Amino acid sequence: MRFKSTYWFSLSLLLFFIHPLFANQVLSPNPTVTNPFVEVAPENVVAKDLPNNSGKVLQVSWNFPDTLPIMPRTIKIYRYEHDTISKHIADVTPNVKSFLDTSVMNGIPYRYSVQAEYPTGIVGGLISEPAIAKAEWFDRSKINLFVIALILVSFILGYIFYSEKGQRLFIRKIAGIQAIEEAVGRATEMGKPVLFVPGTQDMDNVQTIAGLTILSSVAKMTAKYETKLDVPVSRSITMSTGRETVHEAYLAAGRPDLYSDDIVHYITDEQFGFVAAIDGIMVRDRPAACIYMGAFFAESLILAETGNGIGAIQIAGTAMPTQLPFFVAACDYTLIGEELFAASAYLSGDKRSIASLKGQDMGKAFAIVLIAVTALFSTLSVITGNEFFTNISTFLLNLTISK
Amino acid sequence: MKFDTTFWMKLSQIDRRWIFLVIAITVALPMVLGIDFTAVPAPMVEKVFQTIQRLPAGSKVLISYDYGPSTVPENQPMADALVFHLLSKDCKVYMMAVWATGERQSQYTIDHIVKPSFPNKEYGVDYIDLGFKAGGTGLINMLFTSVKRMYTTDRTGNDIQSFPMMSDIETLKNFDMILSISSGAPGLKEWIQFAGDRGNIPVAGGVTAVQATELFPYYPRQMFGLMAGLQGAAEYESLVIHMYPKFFQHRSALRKMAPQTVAHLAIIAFVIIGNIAYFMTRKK
Amino acid sequence: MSELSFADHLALWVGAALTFMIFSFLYKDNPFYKFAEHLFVGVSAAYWMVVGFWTTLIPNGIGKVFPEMVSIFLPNLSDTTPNYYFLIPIILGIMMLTRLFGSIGWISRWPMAIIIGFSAGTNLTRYLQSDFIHQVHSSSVPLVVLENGSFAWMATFSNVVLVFGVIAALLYFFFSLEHKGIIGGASKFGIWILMITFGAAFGYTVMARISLLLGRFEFLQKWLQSFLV
Amino acid sequence: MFFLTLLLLLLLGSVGLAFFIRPLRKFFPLLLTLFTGLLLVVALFIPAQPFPKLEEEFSMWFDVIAVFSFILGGGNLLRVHLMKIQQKKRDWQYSIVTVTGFVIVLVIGLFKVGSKNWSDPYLAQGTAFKWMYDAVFVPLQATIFSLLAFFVASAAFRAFRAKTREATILLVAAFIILIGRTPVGVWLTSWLPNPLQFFHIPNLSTWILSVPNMAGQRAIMIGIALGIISTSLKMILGIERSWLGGDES
Repeated sequence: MRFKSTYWFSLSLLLFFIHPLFANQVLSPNPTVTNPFVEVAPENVVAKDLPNNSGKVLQVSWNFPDTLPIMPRTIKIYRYEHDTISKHIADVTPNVKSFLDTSVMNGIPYRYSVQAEYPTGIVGGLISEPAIAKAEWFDRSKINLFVIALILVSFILGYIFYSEKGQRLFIRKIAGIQAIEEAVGRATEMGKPVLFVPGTQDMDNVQTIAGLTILSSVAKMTAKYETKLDVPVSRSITMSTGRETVHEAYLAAGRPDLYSDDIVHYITDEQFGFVAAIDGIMVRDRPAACIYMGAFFAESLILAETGNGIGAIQIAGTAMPTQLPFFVAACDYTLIGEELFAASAYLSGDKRSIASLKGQDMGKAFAIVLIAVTALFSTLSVITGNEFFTNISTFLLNLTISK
Repeated sequence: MKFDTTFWMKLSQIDRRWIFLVIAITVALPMVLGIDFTAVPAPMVEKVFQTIQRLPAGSKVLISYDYGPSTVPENQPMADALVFHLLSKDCKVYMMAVWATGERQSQYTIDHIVKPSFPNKEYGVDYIDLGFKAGGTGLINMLFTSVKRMYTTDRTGNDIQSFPMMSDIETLKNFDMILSISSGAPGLKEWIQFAGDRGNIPVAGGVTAVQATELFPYYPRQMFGLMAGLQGAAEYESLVIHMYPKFFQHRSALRKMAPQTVAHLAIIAFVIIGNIAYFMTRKK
Repeated sequence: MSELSFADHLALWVGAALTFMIFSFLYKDNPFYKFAEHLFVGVSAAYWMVVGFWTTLIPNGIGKVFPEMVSIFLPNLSDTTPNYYFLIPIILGIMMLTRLFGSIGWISRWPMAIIIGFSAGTNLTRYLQSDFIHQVHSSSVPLVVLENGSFAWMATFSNVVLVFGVIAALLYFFFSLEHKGIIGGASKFGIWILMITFGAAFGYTVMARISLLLGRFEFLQKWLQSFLV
Repeated sequence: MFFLTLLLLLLLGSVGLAFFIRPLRKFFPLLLTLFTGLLLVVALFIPAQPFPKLEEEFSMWFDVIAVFSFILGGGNLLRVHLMKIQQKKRDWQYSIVTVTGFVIVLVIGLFKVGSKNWSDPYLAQGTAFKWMYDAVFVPLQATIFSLLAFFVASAAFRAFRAKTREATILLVAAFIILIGRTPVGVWLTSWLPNPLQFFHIPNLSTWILSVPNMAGQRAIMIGIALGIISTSLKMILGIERSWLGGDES
């Protein structure tokens, strides 16, 4: 098992480092020619299709000196369709040396001519070779993204499939997650409700979905202990999904009789209206446990401070980096970023979900190796000034984002 | 000794409503009394000021209004102070907006700063408002190759060719400096990435406090200075006032500095008291 | 202040009253807060419904499929060609409403499935691009910085802290490794980095939050001036 | 047009089929999630139309569906409060406020009360809706937001205590930044000689924000990205399916 994953990890790294072999070659820029004559005409008119796009655009480029004895007023661009009709399509300033024609159709050959208009007259007019705009089916400029996606996905899926074969994976304990069960337990002892807020965002935010999967585990606990659960939400679709989730949890816990649609209730889409209402719920119903799991904005601290004021155990989890400090400061436990997504796997105990955490770890290892190797080579390049190291470090940096 | 411990114990668990009361008073009192504070400029703010101070007369500076009404308290004083400073230095000011809401804000600067303080400056010669164009980051990209293709008219619809100060502007590279006052994306960050870095044009600006941490990494190599939040604005105002006392009447961020600072100091005092109380009670 | 109309005056008074009602919550829960809270819930729920109706349903829903139907609201839309693909979200929206009728509520799973798929698909690629790749890229900095040929110790120190900080904090997030030995030490350093992050971000935001209160006090000042001066 | 008809047929046909075959009521939605999810992932790499537009179009679709579901949310809100009034539950009087506010705003907003033309913007000057927005909505929103000024103080008082080593680090970082934002921070260390300028509090606080803070933020963001990638994958593949709800319906 261990051997296999190392092997696999190295293979992925290798694949990643060689992937530019499959990428596009970088084109070298055209040399500029200066002309001694006074009225200089644009030269080397070239039309070409741009790669990695949906077509419908051609690039026309030409050579033209930057400084001239007499500056032309403007550069005129003409287009020939099917070699017959010529159409004046644009005027550009003389210091521009290329033009993107976005008014072309895919699959039709076009020729272009570029002329310089001087106060004394118009010169130029060479007609380019034909070019055809076409849409492509794979964006080769995104090949590095593609390879990284492939590697990360293979890590996660790989472990999920391993787990199907019955491998047990070690996962360390996370205090905040264990605290959830304790908090529900305490609420039960005190005979007080549990308040669960799945963030303030809609279902198009993955954090809301993660929050709801944690809700599913919490609802199973409250069903088992017969504790009152209250889930106010601020989006209608979240309400619908939340109801399905809680309903399923109560069924799974064998207590469908305790379920009611009123557990998950909509308040308002307005961020601060929602907060005002939850503050009201807190001071009036006095829940013993407040659990905030999902995407939060400025409301995080208002909620956490009010919860603190009523003496509730508070557990928060969010992947909003800006709000984490407030939860960390005001709550008893906080799931930081990635831990929010891990929590649902921990709590559900689902073998495949736990396995996916191991895949995420491989992803982090991949990031660490990448950062370390790149940092190492760019350090060597700085110290030695050696071109070899410089090339390697530029190469490594281009692997993640090519300019 | 026993008395001491119980006192500190009580203090460390003080009802937080006392804290609320202190905050309310510290904010309200300086406002009611009209106390004025000066602000000591941070290095990043000072850098903006000094760089502009060194610009020769006639330098061409682009200032982009990339914010809307919700962040006016933080952003507007920055824009106002910058325009005042630039015009005092006899620079040529080109206003524009990447945000649709920015147009109203540049109009505000013209009405409240430029017209009353610089009656001799002529529109189209010393300053111009190009207004908003859609496109966001794409707009910045386009301007990089050709300004006049995007801006054929100014904000009020006059032909761009009719303004003398536009005659030698072809691309963004013709500007000596780009300033962006922003509260989100696209804003200063995009100006750095798509204009400053590409064309080696000095870029700086001001952002809301919340956005500032995102921009620190660009300083000083890609961005020569930054005003962060209301405080940054106040610091810049104090620098401008120091050099040009007549700007005093236009200060708006500085007015808010007294209550802000006092409340801020109160919070610091709370943190210190909390820790003393914690250590006193822990010893027992 | 005499330019204010009656409606403006009323708005000022209502606004001031509501402001005091909310502030009263800081002392304790009370009928005034309850009133303001309940009013806000009702008003804001309706507000967002109205906004959704005029900004989404009319122009992007019905307006896309039957432009002439909404031409009295949006006159410049009348000559656009209909885009019948927007029938799909309208149908899906109606399917969503089957939840109101218990026995066929399962039909709402179709729109839900599309929403979940959309959310998963777009978030996967978006976070891969902007967070994973970009953050890895910008953390890969040289550990030594030379400026004009000489050793820049400050920038070097910063880069060392940055690279090791990112790596250590990432190690903290490992789920499958016990925090023991070298990993334990590194992840401890990682926690410290995270604590600095949280402390710094908290400290930095304090002032921005005070200015919010300042805004409210300025409003109350305006209200006072409207009848005192 | 052919493609649209096909899509509609598939959509409605699958629902129709599920009427008769119960297991399909879960199978089809899972298939639909798989299809939609994969489509949007693949779209990133395909430059040919309509793929690049897909994400934009889908988010417009999402908004349209969300507007329809407002009826569910608003309906639920009304139901809860009307029941409260009917059953004279605790604080039922305030529910009258909620219901009245909701109905009035909905009516003046949907009927554009106070505007001359149907084509005027819904928030046009002079409309009742605009007045409500300025007089009620904005003050309430801004005041609740401003409560943060108080809460930030009380949270700082409680949380920034040197109880453990981690808490001490949090405290020290926060304290330097806090002080660095005030004139106190400037004069406190302004006597430092040039070689020690790094420890001048404004410089130190900028350094903390741009180096260790940045390192922490980056690690958090990388972790979050992995968490989101993995969760999204589990949703697409149907491993995570609690949103589908119970079996019996």
